[in-house]
Amino acid sequence: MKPKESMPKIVIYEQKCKGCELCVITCPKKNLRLGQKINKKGYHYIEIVDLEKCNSCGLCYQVCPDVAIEIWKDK
Amino acid sequence: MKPKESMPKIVIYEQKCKGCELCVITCPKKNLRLGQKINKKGYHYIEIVDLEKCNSCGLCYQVCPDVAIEIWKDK
Amino acid sequence: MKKVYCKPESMTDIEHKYCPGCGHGLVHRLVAEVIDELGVRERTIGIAPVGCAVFAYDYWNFDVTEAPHGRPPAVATGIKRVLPDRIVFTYQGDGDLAAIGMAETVHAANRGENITVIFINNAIYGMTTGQMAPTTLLGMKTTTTPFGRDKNLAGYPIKVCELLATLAGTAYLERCAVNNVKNIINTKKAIKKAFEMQKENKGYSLIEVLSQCPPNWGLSLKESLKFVQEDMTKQFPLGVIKDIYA
Amino acid sequence: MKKVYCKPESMTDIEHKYCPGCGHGLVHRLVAEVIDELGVRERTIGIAPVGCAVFAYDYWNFDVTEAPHGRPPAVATGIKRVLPDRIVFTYQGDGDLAAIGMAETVHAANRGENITVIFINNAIYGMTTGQMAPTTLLGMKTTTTPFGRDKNLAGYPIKVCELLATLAGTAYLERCAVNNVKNIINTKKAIKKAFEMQKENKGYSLIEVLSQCPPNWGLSLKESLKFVQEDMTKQFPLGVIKDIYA
Amino acid sequence: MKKLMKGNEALGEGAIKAGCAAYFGYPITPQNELTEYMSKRMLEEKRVFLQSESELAAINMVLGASAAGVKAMTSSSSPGISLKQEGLSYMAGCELPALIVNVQRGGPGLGNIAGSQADYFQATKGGGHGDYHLIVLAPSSVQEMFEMPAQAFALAEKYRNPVMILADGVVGQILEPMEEVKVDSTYHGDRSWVLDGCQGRAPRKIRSLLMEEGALEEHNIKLQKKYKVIKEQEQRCQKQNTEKADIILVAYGTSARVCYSAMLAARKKGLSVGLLRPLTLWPFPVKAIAELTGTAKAFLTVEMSAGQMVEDVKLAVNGRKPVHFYGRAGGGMPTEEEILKEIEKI
Amino acid sequence: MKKLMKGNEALGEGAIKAGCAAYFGYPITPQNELTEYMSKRMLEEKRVFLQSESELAAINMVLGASAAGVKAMTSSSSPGISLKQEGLSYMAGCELPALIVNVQRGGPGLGNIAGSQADYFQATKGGGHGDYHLIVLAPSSVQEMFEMPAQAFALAEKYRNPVMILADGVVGQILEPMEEVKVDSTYHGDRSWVLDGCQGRAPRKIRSLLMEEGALEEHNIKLQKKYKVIKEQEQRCQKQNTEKADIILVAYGTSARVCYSAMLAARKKGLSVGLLRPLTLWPFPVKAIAELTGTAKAFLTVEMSAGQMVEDVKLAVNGRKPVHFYGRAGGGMPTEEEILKEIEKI
Amino acid sequence: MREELIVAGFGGQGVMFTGTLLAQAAMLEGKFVTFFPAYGAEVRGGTANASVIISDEEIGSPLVSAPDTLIILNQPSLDRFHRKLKKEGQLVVNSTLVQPEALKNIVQGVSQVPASEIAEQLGNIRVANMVALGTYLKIKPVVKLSSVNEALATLLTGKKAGLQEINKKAIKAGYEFSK
Amino acid sequence: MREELIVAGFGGQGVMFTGTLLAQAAMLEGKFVTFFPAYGAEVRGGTANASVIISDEEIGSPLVSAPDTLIILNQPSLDRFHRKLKKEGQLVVNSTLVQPEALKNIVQGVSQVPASEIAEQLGNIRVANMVALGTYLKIKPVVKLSSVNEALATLLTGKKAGLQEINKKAIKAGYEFSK
Ligand SMILES: Cc1ncc(C[n+]2csc(CCOP(=O)(O)OP(=O)(O)O)c2C)c(N)n1
Ligand SMILES: Cc1ncc(C[n+]2csc(CCOP(=O)(O)OP(=O)(O)O)c2C)c(N)n1
Ligand code: SF4
Ligand code: SF4
Ligand code: SF4
Ligand code: SF4
Ligand code: SF4
Ligand code: SF4
Ligand SMILES: [Mg+2]
Ligand SMILES: [Mg+2]
Repeated sequence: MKPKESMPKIVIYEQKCKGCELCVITCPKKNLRLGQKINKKGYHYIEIVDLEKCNSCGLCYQVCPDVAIEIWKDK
Repeated sequence: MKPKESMPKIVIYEQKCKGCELCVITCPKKNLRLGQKINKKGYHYIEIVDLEKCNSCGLCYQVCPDVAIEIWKDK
Repeated sequence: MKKVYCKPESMTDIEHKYCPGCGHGLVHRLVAEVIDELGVRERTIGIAPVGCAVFAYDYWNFDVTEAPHGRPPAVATGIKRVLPDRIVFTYQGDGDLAAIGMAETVHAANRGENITVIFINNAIYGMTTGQMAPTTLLGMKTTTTPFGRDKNLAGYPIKVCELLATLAGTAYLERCAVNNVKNIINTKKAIKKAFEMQKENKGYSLIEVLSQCPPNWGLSLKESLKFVQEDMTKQFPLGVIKDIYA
Repeated sequence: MKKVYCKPESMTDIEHKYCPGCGHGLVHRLVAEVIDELGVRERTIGIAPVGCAVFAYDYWNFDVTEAPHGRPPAVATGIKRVLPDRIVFTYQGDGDLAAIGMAETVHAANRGENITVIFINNAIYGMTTGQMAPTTLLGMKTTTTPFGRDKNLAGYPIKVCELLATLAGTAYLERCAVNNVKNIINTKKAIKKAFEMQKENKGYSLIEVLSQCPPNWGLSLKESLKFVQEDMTKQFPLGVIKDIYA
Repeated sequence: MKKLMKGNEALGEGAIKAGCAAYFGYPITPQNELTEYMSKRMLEEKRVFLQSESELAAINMVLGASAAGVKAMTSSSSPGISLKQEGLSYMAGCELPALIVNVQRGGPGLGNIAGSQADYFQATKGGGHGDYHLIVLAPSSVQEMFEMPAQAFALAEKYRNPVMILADGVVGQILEPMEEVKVDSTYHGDRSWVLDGCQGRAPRKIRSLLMEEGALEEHNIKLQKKYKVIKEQEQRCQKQNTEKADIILVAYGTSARVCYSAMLAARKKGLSVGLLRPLTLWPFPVKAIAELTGTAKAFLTVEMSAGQMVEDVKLAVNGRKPVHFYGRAGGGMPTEEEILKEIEKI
Repeated sequence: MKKLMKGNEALGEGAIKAGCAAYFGYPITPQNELTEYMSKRMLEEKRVFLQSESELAAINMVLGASAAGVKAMTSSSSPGISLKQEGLSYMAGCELPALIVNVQRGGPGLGNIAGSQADYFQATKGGGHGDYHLIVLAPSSVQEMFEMPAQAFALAEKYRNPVMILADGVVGQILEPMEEVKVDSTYHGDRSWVLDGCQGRAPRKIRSLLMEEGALEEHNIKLQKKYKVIKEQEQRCQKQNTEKADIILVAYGTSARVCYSAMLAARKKGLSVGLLRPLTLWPFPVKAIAELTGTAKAFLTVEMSAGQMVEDVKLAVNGRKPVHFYGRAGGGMPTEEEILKEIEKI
Repeated sequence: MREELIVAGFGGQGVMFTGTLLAQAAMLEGKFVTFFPAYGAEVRGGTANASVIISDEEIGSPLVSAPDTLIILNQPSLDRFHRKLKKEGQLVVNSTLVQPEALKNIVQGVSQVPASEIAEQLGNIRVANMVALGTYLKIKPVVKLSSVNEALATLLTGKKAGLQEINKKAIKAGYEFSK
Repeated sequence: MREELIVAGFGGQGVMFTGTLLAQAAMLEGKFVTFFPAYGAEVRGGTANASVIISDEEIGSPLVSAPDTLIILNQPSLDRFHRKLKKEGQLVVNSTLVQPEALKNIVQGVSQVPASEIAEQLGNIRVANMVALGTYLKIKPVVKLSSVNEALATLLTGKKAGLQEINKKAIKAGYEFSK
């Protein structure tokens, strides 16, 4: 999943996510939620609500125990 | 060794004494000293200098690591 | 575009076997970030415990050895003494560090071994599925305290940092938590400081991390975070317990 | 005429194998006197260590068991838990209690076992003829620190009472010495208080006794007494370290 | 009435019914259910349960409780049992009765948590130091997990010797129907050595240190005499179809269960196969095996190990007949088919 | 030039000359002189000496130092060696080379401090858990105490396996003239597993936990293959007058010295007696013994124990000739006269 | 009669309970039975599985290496176990959590039941295991439904007694689904 | 030539040094020799003793059970060891610390030397052991006096070098006492 250019971006590694929702609780923009789909491990994984709204603050990354999130930012 | 009646008395168990001189250092009357004779264990053991002078204070008993001293007193 | 937050180089791509929300994964990442930031990945040797973190060698991208249950401090001592210029750290759970490994913990600390100890206090035996740990709170139900931990039968939760603070060999002891962003960021700072101190030959440091174990606490993750915040920190107050350079 | 000071009933007639002036003999007698005075000889069970005092069972006139090196606290726990109305105590050297037995010491203390621990700190391994103990002072020469104890290699002398004071399970901790009459009398008081507390179910107590070991210190007895007075008490200050009932 | 029970829990209940007064243990898979079961049931019974800080502490708590004269036990799995070796040597030296349970897992080192039989040497030859023996019992079903603690305590007390139940992860984890038969809970043997305070008697001491010249040797001679009596009187095994069988399978515990199936399958194929299952691993059923060297043409020892008990089988057979071995180490388990193949090879 | 040296100290000097870079140990009689010697000499040599808090700590420090790629060692005596069993099983599982010295004393339990050979089973069969082996060497003179550490390190590194020198209190305490011959101090074998930081290479891990299905079994198969190679290539023993001798004495260490005298005395009396002294206890010199079953009429195993090695002798002889035993346990030592009497009985 | 089966799924899907229930029911019918969990206690994540053997004769090894039946509750379990199934063996899959393509190459008797879906409809997704069990028992009546219900009463007591009904319903639903 | 001897006395009387010195001297003469201390390290008090064997041939067991010679420095050692002496064996006793009556029943070759007394006269009671050694070497010249002196130079070095002289003197005194 290659993020679009010049926009605050977040990459979610679906197979690593365990749906613990720590990021969901933490996102200051309330911009993450648990999705409907299940990954190979059997977990519902998270998805971003509105990519535009994400400001790349990285708090979701900070709290993710499974390094399932990557944050990109304009240079 | 049966102590004489109605006198402050001290009994020294020669075979138990190791001649460490803790009692010698401690006696407030300076009334104990290391003797010439050697016991079965190979130690010079202590002897009383002057039985009369002993006041049965028991300090020698208190410091003896080998329970080699017994103190008697008038009732 | 540039990656600002991503898997540190000191982590592999292997997926953690931890439960959702488990603090182990978090602390693994923090350690890896610190090692990256200090640029010591290629001279770091980690010691994994016996506990849920036993597979840590799969997750970290540097040399790691196993140690028998409770013996990481001794193994670390063996390594550090023969390779004093390497960065050596142990990563241990509360059972490993404070129960079976108490003697090795106290003595490595007292010798002032120039190592870093990362101590995950989750108040439970995670790996063996939920028995009492030395740090289990009073009244807490575990699979071996079915009626709640009773101080008359099982004693008190041990405050490891406070215990080790009495030893002349310890340089830096801090207690942190990973139940929210603020605490996570703090934990990282503490870990970084500990590794920096080792780099500078400043002696023994231990970072205690209060860490959630939802399945074995019988709580949801949210309840667990709250449990850390409200109950655990009451028994185990956060903060620097000792810093001889402060 | 009446015997006012004599071998207590709790001692046998067997001659000690200790060196002249050794503190072990003194403390043996004090323990015996206390047990006599409390009238508990017939319900006392002692645990002898591995150390110079390993033959303590020969010298005491009540039930005594051996324990593997360092494990008296565990053995005491086993006995006390099944016979809670007996008086159970361990008698341990610094190697036994603070080196190999550190984990058992800390955990019995933390559980608040209702036992009494008599801890002979002579800063040396007496029985094995003079190796470094956890309590050996810095700079002290022993057979395994031929150049003097170096904190960088062998760490610091451990203050056991201070370490255990941090544990919620400990009730009474006092450090004494047997290098002169005054200290001997004080030691007896402390031992008596500890046993009384056990009788009253008041929990864990430990009496640390600084004790001379002339041959392994390479000093005369007189020099040894002075060494206790001047050097040891500096590192290990005498007095009550903790008393939750005070 | 039958009850579905897990091996580990059946052992716990069996120990309780046998009068176990004190349990000390430290968690380790695959025996955790036993520690956990005791943590609840012993308190319900107002007996002593204590989760110790380590296996070292546990065995020495058992030493203390046993010295105080009660039925005491501990349990662990392989690495934890290794840590108990010093304590076991002391207990054997001090002649203290107690029950030690090893629910073996795969080794060496941390290994895995599958069932295994690779601690046979440790259990039977003495993993600790010095000339001593544990009495070693080997259960192969949940029913035996329930019944063996009573046997173990009885033997321990009769001979003043620690007894080990050498189970494995499979028999510890399995659930099977079992019957709560009545078991013996009396204290066997004399108690003239128990430390419980010297009221009305001379003080006693328990020790294994014997420094006087010749004293330790004398003590060892005494111990060896005891071991000889045990060897003569307590060899136990179960024999199935061994009379006149050409091939005798020798296996204990879980591998004996697989051998049982393999034996039935072989006999269906017309092969003359019997099964000898040692119930006591020490004393090893030497007599029963020696007897069979007359009629049997060969022996096949099957173990969940790289080959340990096979040495005892060879010593018992003493070259009179070939002794074969089939085993799988590291938590592997021989299958019926593999054993059948080995039988056919002979 | 010859030098009068104590066995324990000769071993220390031998280890230093063999390149030992780190020593970790805890005091215990009768090996204290070794720890004490190292506390001085290792510092003089600017190498690592550490008095550990316990034997458990010592063996795990050795594990660490060995993982870091240096020649590391520890020493203890019987009870202390029992405490190292878990660590030894881990080291064997992780395939870590190191030298472990056991200067055996009388057991079981605290026993006494006389020389003994009652830890043979523990050393050779595996006192720890799981299917593993230590390589075990048995010195019988001060000269060998000096030379064996180099051999031990070489074997340890070649096979990536812990090696034990199984000495006893007598050979540890004796003073004898010895020669400081030159010994090998190079590091043998590959080092592709050493943990010293992953600079310029992929990270490495050292572990014995193998949870993936079949992984531990595979690892065990690999270990067993290694053990097979060792068994084939490293059996060592010394034979004296064994060709055509009617009676073969089998003994190691100190008891072999007594047997040597007894053999001479017997031969003076016209008895046809030879002596086979195993230098490796594991691998046991099975081949050499098996070969002698052709010419010998009987074997007599002599041990300072209640009979342990005799089992291996029996397994090697496999019933072809009678195997007798004479031993004294608990620190007792067979005398020349006693052995002579046993020889004459045969 | 001899039936060897493996139940497998995610931890939390009630694999162990399914096996135990079956074993309990078999015992109530006086059969020989063994239940053996793959106790992955020291590993988080992955799949849970258990072996059950029901027989009229004494049972040797309790491990099932070539099952007569596989009850599969999720995709990874299918991947892991389907090759072990005996020829002519029976496969019961929770089709809600298994991709249809995964079943393509499996020619043996496959019985698909959308167990999670049905369970959800019944109001508790956690009884998907019982739905699958019901389906299995219809195809292979190794024990009677009444015994299973009786077993439920033994296993679900105290606080859990309230769950008996939903479990029974789920078993019935699975049973009836398979026609 | 083969000589087996035991030296025994209180701890502190230099028993170990005596044995080691003899062993060192024997080695210097190219003989086979073993020295074996009864290392009572873990017991305080009691007596110390050591076995020395000197031989022209390889030595098997280093333990001496029936000594050719006993060098006895105090009473308890005499009580403990005298019965072990070989028939025709040689006994050298420090008569200062042994009661004469104790020697009455010993019919074998007894050589009494007031070793402690002589040592005290020489100015150091601690060299009584050397006096006894001198006496022994006169009776049984198992090694040359010159070798013993050479051995002394090897063993007493550094801070202890100053003690060589008094030791030599003591040996000589003992040697000359025995005429
Ligand atoms: C000698 C030994 N004893 C016991 C065990 C079993 N065991 C494995 S991990 C563990 C405790 C784990 O608890 P903790 O250290 O708190 O780590 P967590 O899993 O909670 O992170 C135990 C007792 C073992 N592997 N080895
Ligand atoms: C497991 C074990 N390790 C080591 C020893 C050897 N050992 C006997 S006593 C002792 C230490 C004695 O020192 P301490 O406990 O201080 O007692 P002290 O003799 O000074 O009174 C040691 C290391 C042993 N017997 N067992
Ligand atoms: S980067 Fe910040 S805003 Fe964007 S999803 Fe993560 S927490 Fe929310
Ligand atoms: S914190 Fe990580 S694992 Fe948890 S839900 Fe968010 S992305 Fe998934
Ligand atoms: S009782 Fe007092 S006065 Fe008498 S000898 Fe003893 S110390 Fe001296
Ligand atoms: S204190 Fe006791 S042992 Fe010491 S000299 Fe006095 S009486 Fe003798
Ligand atoms: S059991 Fe607890 S510690 Fe272990 S992985 Fe799960 S949450 Fe983490
Ligand atoms: S060595 Fe020290 S502790 Fe031991 S008896 Fe002698 S003086 Fe006492
Ligand atoms: Mg934990
Ligand atoms: Mg000490």
